[in-house]
Amino acid sequence: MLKYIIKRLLWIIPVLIGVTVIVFTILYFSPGDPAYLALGDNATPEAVEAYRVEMGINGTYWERLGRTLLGLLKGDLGISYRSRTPVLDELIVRFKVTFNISAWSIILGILLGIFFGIISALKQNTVWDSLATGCALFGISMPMFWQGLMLILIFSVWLGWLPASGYGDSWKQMVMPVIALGVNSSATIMRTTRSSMLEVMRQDYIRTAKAKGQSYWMVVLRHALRNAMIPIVTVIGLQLGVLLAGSIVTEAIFSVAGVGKYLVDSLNARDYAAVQGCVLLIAFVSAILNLIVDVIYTYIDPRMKTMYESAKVFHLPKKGAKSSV
Amino acid sequence: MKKHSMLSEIWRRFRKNHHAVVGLAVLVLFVLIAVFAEQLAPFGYDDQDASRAMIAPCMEYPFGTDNLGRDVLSRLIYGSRYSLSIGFLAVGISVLTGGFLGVIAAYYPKLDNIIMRCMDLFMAIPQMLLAMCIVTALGSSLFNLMLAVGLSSTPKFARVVRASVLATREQEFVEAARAIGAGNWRIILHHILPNSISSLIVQATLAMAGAIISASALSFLGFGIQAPMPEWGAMLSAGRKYIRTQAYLTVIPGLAIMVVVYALNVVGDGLRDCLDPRLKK
Amino acid sequence: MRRGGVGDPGAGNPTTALGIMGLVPDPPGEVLSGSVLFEGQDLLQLPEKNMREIRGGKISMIFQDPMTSLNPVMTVGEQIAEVVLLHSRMSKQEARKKAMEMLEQVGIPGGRCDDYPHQFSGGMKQRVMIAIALACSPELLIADEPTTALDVTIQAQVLELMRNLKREYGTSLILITHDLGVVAKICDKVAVVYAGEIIEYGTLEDIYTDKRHPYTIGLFDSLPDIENEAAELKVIQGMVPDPSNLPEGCKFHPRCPYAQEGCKHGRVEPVQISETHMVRCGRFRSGEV
Amino acid sequence: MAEILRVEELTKYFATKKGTLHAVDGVSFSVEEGKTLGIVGESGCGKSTLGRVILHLHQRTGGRIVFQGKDISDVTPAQLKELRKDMQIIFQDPYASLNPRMSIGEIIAEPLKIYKLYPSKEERQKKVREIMDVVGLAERTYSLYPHELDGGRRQRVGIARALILNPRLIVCDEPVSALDVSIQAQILNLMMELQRERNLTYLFITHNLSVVKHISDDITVMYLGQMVEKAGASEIFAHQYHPYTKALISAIPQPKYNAPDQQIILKGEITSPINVTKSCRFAPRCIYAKPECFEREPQLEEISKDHFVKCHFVREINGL
Repeated sequence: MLKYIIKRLLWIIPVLIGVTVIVFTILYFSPGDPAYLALGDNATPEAVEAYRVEMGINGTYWERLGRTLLGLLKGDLGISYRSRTPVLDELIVRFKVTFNISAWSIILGILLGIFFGIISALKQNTVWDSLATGCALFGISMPMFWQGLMLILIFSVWLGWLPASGYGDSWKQMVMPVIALGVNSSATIMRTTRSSMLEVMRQDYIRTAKAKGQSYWMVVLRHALRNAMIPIVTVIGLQLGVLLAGSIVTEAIFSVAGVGKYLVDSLNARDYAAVQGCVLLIAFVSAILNLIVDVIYTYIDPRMKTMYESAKVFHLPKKGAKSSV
Repeated sequence: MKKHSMLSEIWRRFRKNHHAVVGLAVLVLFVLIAVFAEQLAPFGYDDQDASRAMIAPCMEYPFGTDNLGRDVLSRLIYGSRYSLSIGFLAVGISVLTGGFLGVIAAYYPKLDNIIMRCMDLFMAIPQMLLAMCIVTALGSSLFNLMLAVGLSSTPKFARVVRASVLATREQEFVEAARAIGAGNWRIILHHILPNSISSLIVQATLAMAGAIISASALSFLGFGIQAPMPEWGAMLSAGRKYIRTQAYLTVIPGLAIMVVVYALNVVGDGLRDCLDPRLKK
Repeated sequence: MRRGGVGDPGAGNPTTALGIMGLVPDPPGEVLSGSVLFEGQDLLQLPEKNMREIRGGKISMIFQDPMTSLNPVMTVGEQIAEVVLLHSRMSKQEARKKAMEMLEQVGIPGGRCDDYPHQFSGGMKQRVMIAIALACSPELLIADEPTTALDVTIQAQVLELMRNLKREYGTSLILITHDLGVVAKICDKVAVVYAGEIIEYGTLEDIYTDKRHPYTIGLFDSLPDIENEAAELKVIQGMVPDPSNLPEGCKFHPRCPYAQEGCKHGRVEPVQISETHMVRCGRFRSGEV
Repeated sequence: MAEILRVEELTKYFATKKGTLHAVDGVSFSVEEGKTLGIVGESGCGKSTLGRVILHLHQRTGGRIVFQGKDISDVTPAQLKELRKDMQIIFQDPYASLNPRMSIGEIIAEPLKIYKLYPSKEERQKKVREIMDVVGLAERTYSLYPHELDGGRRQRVGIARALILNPRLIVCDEPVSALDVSIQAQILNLMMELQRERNLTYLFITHNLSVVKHISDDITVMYLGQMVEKAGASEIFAHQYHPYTKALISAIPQPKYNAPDQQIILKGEITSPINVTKSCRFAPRCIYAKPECFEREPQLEEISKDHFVKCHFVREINGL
């Protein structure tokens, strides 16, 4: 198992290099010259060149790519063109904010999603089920940014209960961003929980458990839920990535100084070192989270453990690699 | 006649799901609105008139007017063209690129590893981020927005198609086809695709909902379609400044997005239920 | 007492077993009428709570597909111990010890107690199911096609095991199967079921040497015989009827070579042709045969 | 009578995570035209793989396949396509082996389309209807879809698809094991009738010994990828020499009252032939096993006329 985790951790390195190359290439061919953007259109060629050297954006595509990758290996994400400070320092401050909000959101999402998912599955085809599935459908159909604005409209503009923006002064500022992010995830998690529970409750081993004389709720909790968790955990893992991306929008709406907002501002200012840093950070965090999810998997599903221990690291375990025999 | 009976069977099952039928009707309605926008809209989408700025919804302007005096209803009607075409074409792009890569990966083991590892790399970047970077690189325009949203979900489709083709390929009827001498392309076109297409259709419908949301989110953040184009996300973004006084400017475009996305989701769910081979008896 | 229920799949016998256990999925199914008497008690009238005490304790079940009947995320030890804990006052340690004992009983080393179902082969899984079923020394064991999914040599092992344990534990057995060979090996009495009805019932000897119902006769004749050579197998014409659309009158008349006008209408009552042998066929009522 | 198929030392290995799986390991036999060879064994013995290797649905690892006097071990794709006209297969699962998106008519007509045999649609349809009549499928099923038929009818469709090209050899991979008892007999009768009328050769793969006895002329018993015994059908049921065959035949529950109970209960489980060593593969489960059995692999030996057994101690065990 430890071997598997180490392999997976090592696999993150090529992923990050690959992500860097992709993002670097996309940004390299973007219109707009950061030097002129920073110094104004009238800057002298000498000043521009000096700026470029300072920021490390002089030279050909390959030179710059090489420099970026070397920096990455040393843990250096470059210097922000705007603030002229190391990107990493900027990111660390902001990541704490984003992490905080995302963590609360996913907790909210998991609690709501699993609870209502189970209720809905066990009370299939009742009013409760229709109500819960209906709400979940609305949840996944609402654009996150609109949902955020509606929260502002209701809770700050009309009711005046919560502040519409900012972060860090009061817990009240966290409520709406967390709800905006969390409700969306909970809808997805709820739908997965429901279908997974329904599927599991049909299985033969549930019948076996009932035939043992086990009570209904014990059958649900001991036998059904743990099996149903397998796809739910997958979805939660995917939701973590969605959440990080969703923070871009929520942070923009609620003016939270997190990674998402930093990214949007950097993109608008053509501050590519900062953009690259953000993308890398998010990719890195997603990779770590995915690894954690996969490890949790083995605790839920013993079959996975056997598979991980024998499987090659590049095999995606969730897809259930089918042998050709 | 034979294909017909298959479709009618699917339709018969689909029809039983009232939600899905309503969703389909809503979608058809929006498509009609988009097609006949010129005939339906009472005003042009960029008819500015300072004298009638910021009128709250009333008889003459059912959805009110914005800060430049443009009729919100008319803008919504024209805006449906953007949302629907982005949804449709972006998913078209991802289905074609992802589908092609997925089939190739599933059928040619040598390329499988390379293709899927590349897809993994792209999957490591959240879709929204990737789309933002692509739009930045290409510059914001309707087509680039579609391209960005479409390409950013290519890896997802490549995976779906590959998995579905691999699963279908293991089935005995494919072996049966090989035993009667069918070639690779005949097997792909006649046996594998028709049997994996249903999951692809479902995925595509749901992805369309996702694409519309992503595109409007990009516009909302200023990476998508720019003023004065009446894209719903952009309208929302513009109306946001007035949320304290003219809330309808944010509520209404958001509602429009939600209704379309809801309809797509319901139809997608309905399709999945009626195309699910496990339900076939 | 051992009873075998024989019939084509879809003939209704597994549902009967689930009905006894009160495990008929509801919806779509519901037991409409009738009674199940077990030790003088009508199980269908029993409240769910008491029924739970009987399930797994006094009556237990073995299912057809050992691959899917065990919970994949629990160790087999836990799964055996669960039923023990439910129906006795044992502590967790004692239950675990009992689980290991039961594994040894069915021929699996007790040390494999902490393994998960996917680490066992099909035959071994069915042994684990038997261990679960017998852990509380039930009075009645219902086995639904317990060996159908197994290979012949493994089937022989499992049947042998069931026969020995049954003797040891003094358990009655209801065996549901389509395999007339398995019935002959293990049962004392046989009920042949067609389209939800028992159409012939008697001792093993009655059914195997003196079969009377045309369906029973057809069933035996359609089997390829290992000892005698026959150019062509006899067949029962037609198909197994759709349970939601059963024919009127005798359920078998559309496929019966002896069907007459009278078979097409009305209910066919069972006829006792000897002390132990019952047949549900119109020809016996009219005294034709 | 002419020999139609000969297989020499055929092997098929699969690479798996745990090691090399010897699915088929050195199998040799020959079949005469118009006869049926039954291949019997339990799950994992390689019997299905053997059939598929002969049809080139799996690439063989080693050995030779001779069909109608020609070595077909290595063929070009074009030759293979021609070959498949003469060699067909009927599958076990009539639910999985028919494309659910094609109508019965289309499924049966597909081989004709692939070989462009009847270019006009009318002729093709006529041919399909003819063959449907032969296998006892009603006219009205032509435009139905597989899920609208029951198991027995679907298997008839599978047979029709295999027959339409007029093959000489048909590999029947457990064609009746997924069917109800009363339907089984109908399909077996049909297959035997077709064999008589068209002088077909069957390779009948099954785990069901009573079925195989009924239909076969010769029987081969396989265990973990190897042949352990081979003889005429009635001969093998009268005298089994290999301990595995003995156990296998004795394990069939007889549907008879007071059938003599002389079952041999084997110990242990069926394993899979991964990373095999030079030994008798049956030794771990064999009641007669001696140290030598674990050290040396026995050879197939002719014990009496046309009766082959792969066992070191066959004479001692059987008192020959």
